[in-house]
Amino acid sequence: MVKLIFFASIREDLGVSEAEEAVDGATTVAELVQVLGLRYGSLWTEVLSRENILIAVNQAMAGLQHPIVPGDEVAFFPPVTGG
Amino acid sequence: MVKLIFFASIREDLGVSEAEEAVDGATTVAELVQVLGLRYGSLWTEVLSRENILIAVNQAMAGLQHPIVPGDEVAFFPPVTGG
Amino acid sequence: MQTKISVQTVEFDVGEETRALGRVSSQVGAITSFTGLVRDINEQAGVSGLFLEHYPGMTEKQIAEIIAEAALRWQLQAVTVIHRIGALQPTDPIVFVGVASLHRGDAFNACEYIIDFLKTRATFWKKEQTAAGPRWLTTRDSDVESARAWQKS
Amino acid sequence: MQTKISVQTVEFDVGEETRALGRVSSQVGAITSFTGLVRDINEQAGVSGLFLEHYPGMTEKQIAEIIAEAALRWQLQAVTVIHRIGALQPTDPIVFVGVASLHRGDAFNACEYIIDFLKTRATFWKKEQTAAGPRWLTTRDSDVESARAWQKS
Repeated sequence: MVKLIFFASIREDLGVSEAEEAVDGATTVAELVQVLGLRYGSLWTEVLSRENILIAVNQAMAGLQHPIVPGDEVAFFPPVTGG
Repeated sequence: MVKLIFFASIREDLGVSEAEEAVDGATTVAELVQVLGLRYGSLWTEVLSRENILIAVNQAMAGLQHPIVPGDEVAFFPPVTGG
Repeated sequence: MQTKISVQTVEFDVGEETRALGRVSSQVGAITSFTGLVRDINEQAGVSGLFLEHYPGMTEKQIAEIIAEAALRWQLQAVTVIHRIGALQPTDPIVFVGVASLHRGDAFNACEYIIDFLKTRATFWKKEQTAAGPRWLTTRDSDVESARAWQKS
Repeated sequence: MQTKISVQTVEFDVGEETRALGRVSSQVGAITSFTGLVRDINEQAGVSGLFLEHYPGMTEKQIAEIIAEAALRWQLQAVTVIHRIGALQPTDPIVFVGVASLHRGDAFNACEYIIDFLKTRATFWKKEQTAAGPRWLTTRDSDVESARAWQKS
């Protein structure tokens, strides 16, 4: 299982803020996105594949090829707008 | 008559903070310094001729050749150290 | 170096934060601060309110990293970063960056560096309430440029 | 542009001054401030106290000129300069420069410009009480350099 967290427009578009999900053999973020798309449908694939989406694994910025292991915290969010 | 004002170390070295003085024909700051030296002695000449002394005529920075006329306010002070 | 980082809903007191920065050491000669306010125009639309969220844990870690980078570049004695979240109105203070240093050059540079990277790297998101409905903001090009400029210097 | 200039013996309140700068307009997005404190070392000697004097009338005029120059270079909405005179102790706040602007770049630049010229051009004089007796300070070379750098930019 990995912990998924969604912020801002990503959360609103998916209608989910947090979830615990089985990885079903996925070993990278990209594979996890594929697994989630198969599990929840094309909306998830579309939202999680957006060009400007940002990803953090265990609270550190990560790319699509970043490895994931069970227990990881994986967050998806749009470009940041602080300050 | 002109109004003289002395600040900081210049005031302390002369022992005077303000004075009303006749210009005795002086038409520039340099001539005024000469007149004051003749009137009050070599201490005044020495202090008012210091290399780093600053001069303001009517509250605007001025050089030794700046003209003076009766009624002017002439200030002498060391380099500034604000902030 | 002393560091204070807070992500909070309540308003901060610039006077109290500045005094606290000055108390860090009798060597502090310069305190610079940046206070960001919610403006009632952002790009085009009239903004009636703002909602801010962050990534608890990660955001604070990112702010600590930005401060640590600034401390490598300049001699700093204390840094305070406070960022508000939740519902805010136009003219509300939203972010405070305060820097105490021996010399003002270091304090000015570090303060500007920290706010530039807060704007582009820290995980905060703003949703504006406008006349045309709510919308999530995206990173401003001018902010990206400001942050990029530091990488050249 | 709104301007406040005060030369005073009493302490100022950075929080109140910052709030006042923010109230000038709902367009203010950025407020920068510089607060200078009396340090207990200046060059070598241990400083136990400071006495500051100014040229009433001329000093305020000079500060207004420095602010006007800054307003020609950058887009500013309000500037506050407060400078204390009289007897001060180490760690006392001595000078405050606050700038409100639409954008933070302008606010940072103007704030630094104003303090740099306050240090080198405004008619204030500082007498330090040190272990070795009182002495009048002279303009610091580093301050002259900071002011000169603006003339190139």
